[in-house]
Amino acid sequence: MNKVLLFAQLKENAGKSFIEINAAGKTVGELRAYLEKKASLGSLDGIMIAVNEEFAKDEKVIGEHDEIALIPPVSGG
Amino acid sequence: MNKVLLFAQLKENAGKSFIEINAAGKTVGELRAYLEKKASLGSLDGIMIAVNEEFAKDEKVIGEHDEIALIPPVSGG
Amino acid sequence: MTCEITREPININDVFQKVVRREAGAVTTFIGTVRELTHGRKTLYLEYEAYQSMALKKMEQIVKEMKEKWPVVEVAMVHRIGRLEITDIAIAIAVSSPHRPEAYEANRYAIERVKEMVPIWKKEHWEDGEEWIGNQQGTKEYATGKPKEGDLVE
Amino acid sequence: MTCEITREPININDVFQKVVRREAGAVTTFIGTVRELTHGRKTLYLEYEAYQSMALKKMEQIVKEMKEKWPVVEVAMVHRIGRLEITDIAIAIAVSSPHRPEAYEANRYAIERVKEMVPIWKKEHWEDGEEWIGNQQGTKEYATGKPKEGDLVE
Repeated sequence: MNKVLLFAQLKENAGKSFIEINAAGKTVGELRAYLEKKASLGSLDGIMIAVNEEFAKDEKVIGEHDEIALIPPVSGG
Repeated sequence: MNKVLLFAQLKENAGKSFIEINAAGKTVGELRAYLEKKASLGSLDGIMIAVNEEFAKDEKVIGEHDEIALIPPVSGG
Repeated sequence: MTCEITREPININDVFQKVVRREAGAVTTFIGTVRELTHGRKTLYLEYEAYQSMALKKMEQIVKEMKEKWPVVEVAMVHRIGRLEITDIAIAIAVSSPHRPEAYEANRYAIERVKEMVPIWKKEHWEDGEEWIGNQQGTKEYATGKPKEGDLVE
Repeated sequence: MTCEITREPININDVFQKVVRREAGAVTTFIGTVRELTHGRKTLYLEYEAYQSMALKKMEQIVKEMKEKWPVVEVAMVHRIGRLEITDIAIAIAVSSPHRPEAYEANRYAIERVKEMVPIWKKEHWEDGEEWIGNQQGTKEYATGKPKEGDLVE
Protein backbone atom coordinates (compact mmCIF):
# COMPACT_ATOMS: atom_id res chain seq x y z
CA MET A 1 0.00 0.00 0.00
CA ASN A 2 1.03 3.59 -0.58
CA LYS A 3 0.18 6.60 1.49
CA VAL A 4 -0.94 9.58 -0.58
CA LEU A 5 -0.53 12.73 1.51
CA LEU A 6 -2.95 15.60 1.04
CA PHE A 7 -2.39 19.26 1.87
CA ALA A 8 -4.15 22.61 1.85
CA GLN A 9 -7.39 22.68 -0.19
CA LEU A 10 -7.09 19.00 -1.14
CA LYS A 11 -6.88 18.00 2.49
CA GLU A 12 -9.91 20.11 3.31
CA ASN A 13 -11.87 18.72 0.37
CA ALA A 14 -11.07 15.15 1.35
CA GLY A 15 -11.57 15.78 5.06
CA LYS A 16 -8.39 13.81 5.80
CA SER A 17 -4.64 14.27 5.55
CA PHE A 18 -3.92 11.14 3.51
CA ILE A 19 -5.53 8.32 1.61
CA GLU A 20 -4.12 4.84 1.08
CA ILE A 21 -4.08 3.07 -2.23
CA ASN A 22 -2.00 0.40 -3.90
CA ALA A 23 -0.03 2.36 -6.48
CA ALA A 24 3.04 0.13 -6.82
CA GLY A 25 3.86 -0.48 -10.49
CA LYS A 26 1.78 2.46 -11.68
CA THR A 27 3.48 5.47 -13.21
CA VAL A 28 2.87 8.86 -11.68
CA GLY A 29 0.78 9.75 -14.74
CA GLU A 30 -1.35 6.65 -14.31
CA LEU A 31 -1.77 7.40 -10.62
CA ARG A 32 -2.93 10.90 -11.45
CA ALA A 33 -5.57 9.61 -13.88
CA TYR A 34 -6.66 6.99 -11.35
CA LEU A 35 -7.01 9.53 -8.55
CA GLU A 36 -8.99 11.91 -10.73
CA LYS A 37 -11.46 9.16 -11.58
CA LYS A 38 -11.72 7.37 -8.25
CA ALA A 39 -10.65 9.57 -5.36
CA SER A 40 -13.22 12.35 -5.73
CA LEU A 41 -10.59 15.00 -5.07
CA GLY A 42 -11.72 16.98 -8.09
CA SER A 43 -9.41 17.94 -10.95
CA LEU A 44 -5.70 17.52 -10.27
CA ASP A 45 -4.77 20.08 -12.93
CA GLY A 46 -1.75 22.01 -11.75
CA ILE A 47 -1.20 19.66 -8.81
CA MET A 48 2.31 18.22 -8.71
CA ILE A 49 2.95 14.73 -7.47
CA ALA A 50 5.89 14.05 -5.19
CA VAL A 51 7.34 10.59 -4.65
CA ASN A 52 9.44 10.15 -1.53
CA GLU A 53 9.69 13.92 -1.06
CA GLU A 54 10.84 14.67 -4.60
CA PHE A 55 8.74 16.17 -7.38
CA ALA A 56 8.15 13.40 -9.93
CA LYS A 57 7.54 13.35 -13.65
CA ASP A 58 4.61 11.45 -15.15
CA GLU A 59 6.92 8.65 -16.35
CA LYS A 60 8.25 7.74 -12.92
CA VAL A 61 7.20 4.27 -11.76
CA ILE A 62 5.98 4.07 -8.18
CA GLY A 63 7.53 1.50 -5.83
CA GLU A 64 5.88 -0.59 -3.16
CA HIS A 65 6.36 1.61 -0.10
CA ASP A 66 6.91 4.93 -1.81
CA GLU A 67 5.35 7.89 -0.04
CA ILE A 68 3.22 9.88 -2.46
CA ALA A 69 2.10 13.47 -1.92
CA LEU A 70 -0.18 15.72 -3.92
CA ILE A 71 1.40 19.17 -4.05
CA PRO A 72 -0.81 22.12 -4.97
CA PRO A 73 1.00 25.23 -6.21
CA VAL A 74 2.98 26.37 -3.21
CA SER A 75 2.45 29.70 -1.47
CA GLY A 76 5.04 29.85 1.29
CA GLY A 77 7.50 32.65 1.93
CA MET B 1 36.37 83.71 11.22
CA ASN B 2 35.58 80.29 9.82
CA LYS B 3 36.09 76.95 11.45
CA VAL B 4 37.67 74.37 9.17
CA LEU B 5 36.89 70.91 10.56
CA LEU B 6 39.40 68.12 10.11
CA PHE B 7 38.77 64.38 10.16
CA ALA B 8 40.56 61.07 9.90
CA GLN B 9 44.13 61.30 8.60
CA LEU B 10 43.97 65.08 8.25
CA LYS B 11 43.01 65.44 11.89
CA GLU B 12 45.86 63.17 12.92
CA ASN B 13 48.34 65.02 10.72
CA ALA B 14 47.29 68.38 12.12
CA GLY B 15 47.04 67.12 15.70
CA LYS B 16 43.74 68.96 16.11
CA SER B 17 40.13 68.61 15.03
CA PHE B 18 39.79 72.07 13.46
CA ILE B 19 41.69 75.15 12.45
CA GLU B 20 40.35 78.68 12.24
CA ILE B 21 40.93 81.02 9.34
CA ASN B 22 39.16 83.95 7.76
CA ALA B 23 37.80 82.49 4.54
CA ALA B 24 34.83 84.81 3.97
CA GLY B 25 34.73 86.05 0.38
CA LYS B 26 37.11 83.35 -0.85
CA THR B 27 35.79 80.67 -3.18
CA VAL B 28 36.16 77.05 -2.17
CA GLY B 29 38.84 76.66 -4.84
CA GLU B 30 40.79 79.61 -3.44
CA LEU B 31 40.46 78.23 0.05
CA ARG B 32 41.82 74.89 -1.11
CA ALA B 33 44.87 76.54 -2.69
CA TYR B 34 45.37 78.67 0.40
CA LEU B 35 45.20 75.67 2.75
CA GLU B 36 47.61 73.66 0.62
CA LYS B 37 50.16 76.48 0.80
CA LYS B 38 49.72 77.66 4.36
CA ALA B 39 48.13 75.04 6.55
CA SER B 40 50.76 72.32 6.22
CA LEU B 41 48.11 69.63 5.87
CA GLY B 42 49.88 68.19 2.86
CA SER B 43 48.20 67.77 -0.54
CA LEU B 44 44.44 68.12 -0.57
CA ASP B 45 44.11 66.09 -3.76
CA GLY B 46 40.96 64.04 -3.56
CA ILE B 47 39.78 65.86 -0.46
CA MET B 48 36.29 67.31 -0.82
CA ILE B 49 35.35 70.54 0.86
CA ALA B 50 31.99 70.88 2.58
CA VAL B 51 30.38 74.20 3.42
CA ASN B 52 27.66 74.12 6.06
CA GLU B 53 27.41 70.34 5.81
CA GLU B 54 27.04 70.23 2.03
CA PHE B 55 29.68 69.19 -0.48
CA ALA B 56 30.72 72.35 -2.34
CA LYS B 57 32.07 73.04 -5.80
CA ASP B 58 35.21 75.11 -6.31
CA GLU B 59 33.13 78.11 -7.45
CA LYS B 60 31.12 78.44 -4.26
CA VAL B 61 31.84 81.64 -2.32
CA ILE B 62 32.30 81.21 1.41
CA GLY B 63 30.25 83.35 3.79
CA GLU B 64 31.28 84.90 7.06
CA HIS B 65 30.23 82.22 9.54
CA ASP B 66 30.12 79.26 7.20
CA GLU B 67 31.35 76.02 8.70
CA ILE B 68 33.96 74.46 6.47
CA ALA B 69 35.02 70.81 6.59
CA LEU B 70 37.70 68.90 4.74
CA ILE B 71 36.25 65.56 3.70
CA PRO B 72 38.66 62.78 2.75
CA PRO B 73 37.21 59.96 0.64
CA VAL B 74 34.68 58.37 2.95
CA SER B 75 34.91 54.78 4.14
CA GLY B 76 31.82 54.18 6.26
CA GLY B 77 29.35 51.35 5.89
CA MET C 1 20.76 23.86 11.83
CA THR C 2 20.73 25.85 8.59
CA CYS C 3 17.06 25.38 7.74
CA GLU C 4 14.17 25.22 10.11
CA ILE C 5 10.38 25.09 10.22
CA THR C 6 8.84 26.30 13.43
CA ARG C 7 5.50 27.08 15.05
CA GLU C 8 7.11 29.71 17.31
CA PRO C 9 7.65 33.41 16.55
CA ILE C 10 10.82 33.97 14.51
CA ASN C 11 13.58 35.96 16.16
CA ILE C 12 15.59 37.64 13.43
CA ASN C 13 18.59 38.16 15.66
CA ASP C 14 18.86 34.38 16.09
CA VAL C 15 18.77 33.88 12.33
CA PHE C 16 21.36 36.62 11.86
CA GLN C 17 23.67 35.10 14.49
CA LYS C 18 23.75 31.80 12.61
CA VAL C 19 25.56 33.34 9.65
CA VAL C 20 27.84 35.87 11.39
CA ARG C 21 31.52 34.93 11.10
CA ARG C 22 34.94 36.52 11.03
CA GLU C 23 35.26 36.21 7.24
CA ALA C 24 31.95 37.99 6.58
CA GLY C 25 31.66 41.72 6.04
CA ALA C 26 28.11 41.70 4.72
CA VAL C 27 24.92 40.06 5.91
CA THR C 28 21.59 40.48 4.15
CA THR C 29 18.31 39.30 5.57
CA PHE C 30 14.95 38.92 3.93
CA ILE C 31 12.01 38.94 6.31
CA GLY C 32 8.59 38.13 4.98
CA THR C 33 5.83 39.59 7.16
CA VAL C 34 2.07 39.11 7.01
CA ARG C 35 0.65 42.00 5.03
CA GLU C 36 -2.83 43.30 5.75
CA LEU C 37 -3.86 44.14 2.19
CA THR C 38 -3.44 41.94 -0.88
CA HIS C 39 -5.10 43.10 -4.11
CA GLY C 40 -7.17 45.49 -2.02
CA ARG C 41 -8.62 42.76 0.19
CA LYS C 42 -8.13 42.92 3.96
CA THR C 43 -6.53 39.89 5.56
CA LEU C 44 -7.46 39.12 9.18
CA TYR C 45 -4.82 36.44 9.69
CA LEU C 46 -3.06 33.64 7.84
CA GLU C 47 -2.52 29.96 8.37
CA TYR C 48 0.56 28.24 6.99
CA GLU C 49 0.77 24.49 6.48
CA ALA C 50 3.84 22.52 5.37
CA TYR C 51 4.69 19.11 4.07
CA GLN C 52 7.35 19.41 6.70
CA SER C 53 9.90 16.72 5.83
CA MET C 54 9.87 17.60 2.14
CA ALA C 55 9.86 21.34 2.83
CA LEU C 56 13.00 21.01 4.93
CA LYS C 57 14.62 18.87 2.25
CA LYS C 58 13.80 21.48 -0.40
CA MET C 59 15.07 24.33 1.79
CA GLU C 60 18.35 22.43 2.25
CA GLN C 61 18.48 21.92 -1.51
CA ILE C 62 18.13 25.67 -2.05
CA VAL C 63 21.04 26.28 0.34
CA LYS C 64 23.09 23.76 -1.61
CA GLU C 65 22.24 25.50 -4.88
CA MET C 66 23.24 28.83 -3.35
CA LYS C 67 26.62 27.49 -2.25
CA GLU C 68 27.24 26.14 -5.72
CA LYS C 69 26.47 29.51 -7.28
CA TRP C 70 28.12 31.63 -4.57
CA PRO C 71 30.67 29.45 -2.74
CA VAL C 72 31.50 32.24 -0.28
CA VAL C 73 28.06 32.50 1.32
CA GLU C 74 26.65 31.08 4.52
CA VAL C 75 22.88 30.76 4.81
CA ALA C 76 20.22 30.36 7.47
CA MET C 77 16.54 30.05 6.70
CA VAL C 78 13.49 29.61 8.91
CA HIS C 79 9.80 29.40 7.97
CA ARG C 80 7.01 29.64 10.49
CA ILE C 81 3.79 27.64 10.16
CA GLY C 82 0.47 27.72 11.99
CA ARG C 83 -1.62 30.82 12.61
CA LEU C 84 0.10 34.16 11.93
CA GLU C 85 -1.25 37.63 12.62
CA ILE C 86 -0.66 40.80 10.58
CA THR C 87 3.04 41.90 10.79
CA ASP C 88 4.15 38.47 12.12
CA ILE C 89 7.25 37.06 10.46
CA ALA C 90 6.51 34.13 8.13
CA ILE C 91 10.03 33.63 6.83
CA ALA C 92 13.52 34.91 7.53
CA ILE C 93 16.52 34.27 5.31
CA ALA C 94 20.00 35.43 6.31
CA VAL C 95 23.01 35.30 4.00
CA SER C 96 26.54 36.29 4.97
CA SER C 97 29.40 36.87 2.58
CA PRO C 98 32.81 38.55 2.61
CA HIS C 99 31.42 41.26 0.28
CA ARG C 100 27.95 42.59 -0.32
CA PRO C 101 27.05 41.78 -3.95
CA GLU C 102 26.90 38.04 -3.27
CA ALA C 103 24.95 38.60 -0.06
CA TYR C 104 22.22 40.48 -1.94
CA GLU C 105 22.12 38.20 -4.99
CA ALA C 106 22.09 34.94 -3.08
CA ASN C 107 19.42 36.21 -0.69
CA ARG C 108 17.12 37.19 -3.53
CA TYR C 109 17.71 33.83 -5.18
CA ALA C 110 16.74 32.05 -1.98
CA ILE C 111 13.34 33.67 -1.55
CA GLU C 112 12.46 33.23 -5.23
CA ARG C 113 13.26 29.51 -4.99
CA VAL C 114 11.32 29.14 -1.76
CA LYS C 115 8.25 30.62 -3.40
CA GLU C 116 8.74 28.34 -6.38
CA MET C 117 9.19 24.91 -4.88
CA VAL C 118 9.08 24.56 -1.11
CA PRO C 119 5.85 22.70 -0.21
CA ILE C 120 4.32 25.24 2.16
CA TRP C 121 0.88 26.72 1.70
CA LYS C 122 -0.95 29.67 3.15
CA LYS C 123 -4.62 30.13 3.76
CA GLU C 124 -5.85 33.69 3.87
CA HIS C 125 -8.66 34.51 6.23
CA TRP C 126 -10.73 37.58 5.32
CA GLU C 127 -13.81 39.07 6.95
CA ASP C 128 -15.96 37.46 4.27
CA GLY C 129 -14.23 34.17 3.62
CA GLU C 130 -11.07 32.15 3.45
CA GLU C 131 -8.99 30.52 0.75
CA TRP C 132 -5.88 28.45 0.26
CA ILE C 133 -3.64 30.62 -1.90
CA GLY C 134 -2.14 28.91 -4.91
CA ASN C 135 -4.95 26.35 -4.74
CA GLN C 136 -6.38 24.29 -7.55
CA GLN C 137 -8.98 26.90 -8.48
CA GLY C 138 -6.10 28.99 -9.77
CA THR C 139 -4.94 32.26 -8.31
CA LYS C 140 -2.37 34.90 -9.10
CA GLU C 141 0.27 32.85 -7.28
CA TYR C 142 -0.59 29.85 -9.40
CA ALA C 143 1.94 30.47 -12.16
CA THR C 144 4.94 30.88 -9.89
CA GLY C 145 4.15 28.37 -7.15
CA LYS C 146 5.38 25.55 -9.34
CA PRO C 147 8.76 23.83 -9.48
CA LYS C 148 10.81 24.05 -12.66
CA GLU C 149 11.33 21.24 -15.13
CA GLY C 150 14.77 20.54 -13.65
CA ASP C 151 13.31 20.01 -10.20
CA LEU C 152 11.43 16.90 -11.29
CA VAL C 153 12.69 13.34 -11.08
CA GLU C 154 11.64 10.69 -13.55
CA MET D 1 14.18 58.48 14.21
CA THR D 2 14.90 57.13 10.78
CA CYS D 3 18.68 57.66 10.79
CA GLU D 4 21.02 57.34 13.70
CA ILE D 5 24.69 57.40 14.59
CA THR D 6 25.57 55.61 17.79
CA ARG D 7 28.51 54.52 19.90
CA GLU D 8 26.53 51.57 21.29
CA PRO D 9 26.23 48.06 19.80
CA ILE D 10 23.56 47.91 17.09
CA ASN D 11 20.56 45.70 17.77
CA ILE D 12 19.19 44.58 14.43
CA ASN D 13 15.81 43.72 15.87
CA ASP D 14 15.37 47.38 16.90
CA VAL D 15 16.22 48.52 13.38
CA PHE D 16 13.84 45.96 11.92
CA GLN D 17 11.01 47.03 14.24
CA LYS D 18 11.26 50.61 12.98
CA VAL D 19 10.11 49.64 9.49
CA VAL D 20 7.58 46.90 10.26
CA ARG D 21 4.04 47.94 9.40
CA ARG D 22 0.72 46.45 8.36
CA GLU D 23 1.16 47.41 4.71
CA ALA D 24 4.58 45.73 4.41
CA GLY D 25 5.05 42.14 3.31
CA ALA D 26 8.79 42.32 2.77
CA VAL D 27 11.64 43.68 4.86
CA THR D 28 15.26 43.50 3.77
CA THR D 29 18.15 44.35 6.00
CA PHE D 30 21.77 44.96 5.19
CA ILE D 31 24.16 44.46 8.06
CA GLY D 32 27.78 45.44 7.63
CA THR D 33 30.04 43.58 10.03
CA VAL D 34 33.74 44.01 10.76
CA ARG D 35 35.62 41.48 8.62
CA GLU D 36 38.88 40.02 9.81
CA LEU D 37 40.65 39.80 6.45
CA THR D 38 40.83 42.50 3.80
CA HIS D 39 43.11 41.89 0.82
CA GLY D 40 44.79 39.13 2.85
CA ARG D 41 45.68 41.42 5.74
CA LYS D 42 44.44 40.62 9.24
CA THR D 43 42.48 43.34 10.97
CA LEU D 44 42.64 43.47 14.79
CA TYR D 45 39.90 46.07 15.21
CA LEU D 46 38.49 49.17 13.55
CA GLU D 47 37.79 52.72 14.59
CA TYR D 48 35.02 54.70 12.94
CA GLU D 49 34.84 58.48 13.06
CA ALA D 50 32.02 60.66 11.72
CA TYR D 51 31.38 64.28 10.88
CA GLN D 52 28.26 63.57 12.80
CA SER D 53 25.89 66.40 11.93
CA MET D 54 26.68 66.18 8.23
CA ALA D 55 26.63 62.38 8.24
CA LEU D 56 23.11 62.38 9.67
CA LYS D 57 22.04 64.98 7.15
CA LYS D 58 23.43 62.87 4.31
CA MET D 59 21.80 59.71 5.65
CA GLU D 60 18.46 61.55 5.76
CA GLN D 61 19.09 62.72 2.22
CA ILE D 62 19.61 59.12 1.10
CA VAL D 63 16.29 58.15 2.69
CA LYS D 64 14.63 61.01 0.83
CA GLU D 65 16.17 59.84 -2.44
CA MET D 66 14.94 56.31 -1.76
CA LYS D 67 11.38 57.50 -1.16
CA GLU D 68 11.48 59.45 -4.37
CA LYS D 69 12.62 56.40 -6.31
CA TRP D 70 10.49 53.86 -4.41
CA PRO D 71 7.56 55.73 -2.80
CA VAL D 72 6.31 52.56 -1.10
CA VAL D 73 9.36 51.96 1.11
CA GLU D 74 10.06 52.78 4.73
CA VAL D 75 13.68 52.98 5.83
CA ALA D 76 15.74 52.87 9.02
CA MET D 77 19.50 53.23 9.08
CA VAL D 78 22.01 53.22 11.91
CA HIS D 79 25.80 53.54 11.80
CA ARG D 80 28.02 52.80 14.75
CA ILE D 81 31.20 54.79 15.44
CA GLY D 82 34.08 54.34 17.86
CA ARG D 83 36.05 51.14 18.33
CA LEU D 84 34.58 48.00 16.75
CA GLU D 85 35.82 44.44 17.09
CA ILE D 86 35.72 41.68 14.46
CA THR D 87 32.08 40.63 13.72
CA ASP D 88 30.67 43.78 15.37
CA ILE D 89 27.95 45.50 13.38
CA ALA D 90 29.08 48.79 11.79
CA ILE D 91 25.88 49.58 9.91
CA ALA D 92 22.36 48.26 9.64
CA ILE D 93 19.87 49.33 7.00
CA ALA D 94 16.28 48.08 7.05
CA VAL D 95 13.81 48.65 4.24
CA SER D 96 10.18 47.58 4.28
CA SER D 97 7.88 47.49 1.29
CA PRO D 98 4.57 45.88 0.32
CA HIS D 99 6.44 43.62 -2.13
CA ARG D 100 9.99 42.33 -2.22
CA PRO D 101 11.59 43.75 -5.39
CA GLU D 102 11.53 47.31 -4.04
CA ALA D 103 12.80 46.16 -0.65
CA TYR D 104 15.89 44.59 -2.24
CA GLU D 105 16.56 47.36 -4.75
CA ALA D 106 16.14 50.24 -2.33
CA ASN D 107 18.30 48.52 0.28
CA ARG D 108 21.14 48.01 -2.15
CA TYR D 109 20.84 51.62 -3.27
CA ALA D 110 21.09 52.79 0.33
CA ILE D 111 24.37 51.06 1.15
CA GLU D 112 25.97 52.13 -2.15
CA ARG D 113 25.06 55.74 -1.43
CA VAL D 114 26.30 55.52 2.16
CA LYS D 115 29.67 54.29 0.93
CA GLU D 116 29.76 57.07 -1.62
CA MET D 117 28.92 60.19 0.33
CA VAL D 118 28.27 59.88 4.04
CA PRO D 119 31.20 61.50 5.90
CA ILE D 120 32.26 58.56 8.04
CA TRP D 121 35.77 57.12 8.04
CA LYS D 122 37.31 53.94 9.30
CA LYS D 123 40.78 53.33 10.56
CA GLU D 124 42.03 49.78 10.29
CA HIS D 125 44.34 48.50 13.00
CA TRP D 126 46.59 45.60 12.00
CA GLU D 127 49.28 43.79 13.92
CA ASP D 128 51.91 45.81 12.05
CA GLY D 129 50.28 49.19 11.68
CA GLU D 130 47.17 51.26 11.21
CA GLU D 131 45.67 53.37 8.47
CA TRP D 132 42.67 55.56 7.72
CA ILE D 133 40.97 53.82 4.81
CA GLY D 134 40.07 56.03 1.89
CA ASN D 135 42.79 58.40 3.02
CA GLN D 136 44.74 60.88 0.93
CA GLN D 137 47.51 58.39 0.10
CA GLY D 138 44.99 56.60 -2.07
CA THR D 139 43.60 53.15 -1.49
CA LYS D 140 41.27 50.77 -3.23
CA GLU D 141 38.32 52.55 -1.63
CA TYR D 142 39.52 55.87 -2.98
CA ALA D 143 37.59 55.81 -6.24
CA THR D 144 34.20 55.07 -4.68
CA GLY D 145 34.39 57.09 -1.47
CA LYS D 146 33.56 60.27 -3.32
CA PRO D 147 30.26 62.03 -3.85
CA LYS D 148 28.90 62.38 -7.36
CA GLU D 149 28.85 65.59 -9.36
CA GLY D 150 25.16 66.07 -8.54
CA ASP D 151 25.88 65.96 -4.82
CA LEU D 152 27.87 69.19 -4.95
CA VAL D 153 26.51 72.67 -4.39
CA GLU D 154 27.95 75.67 -6.13
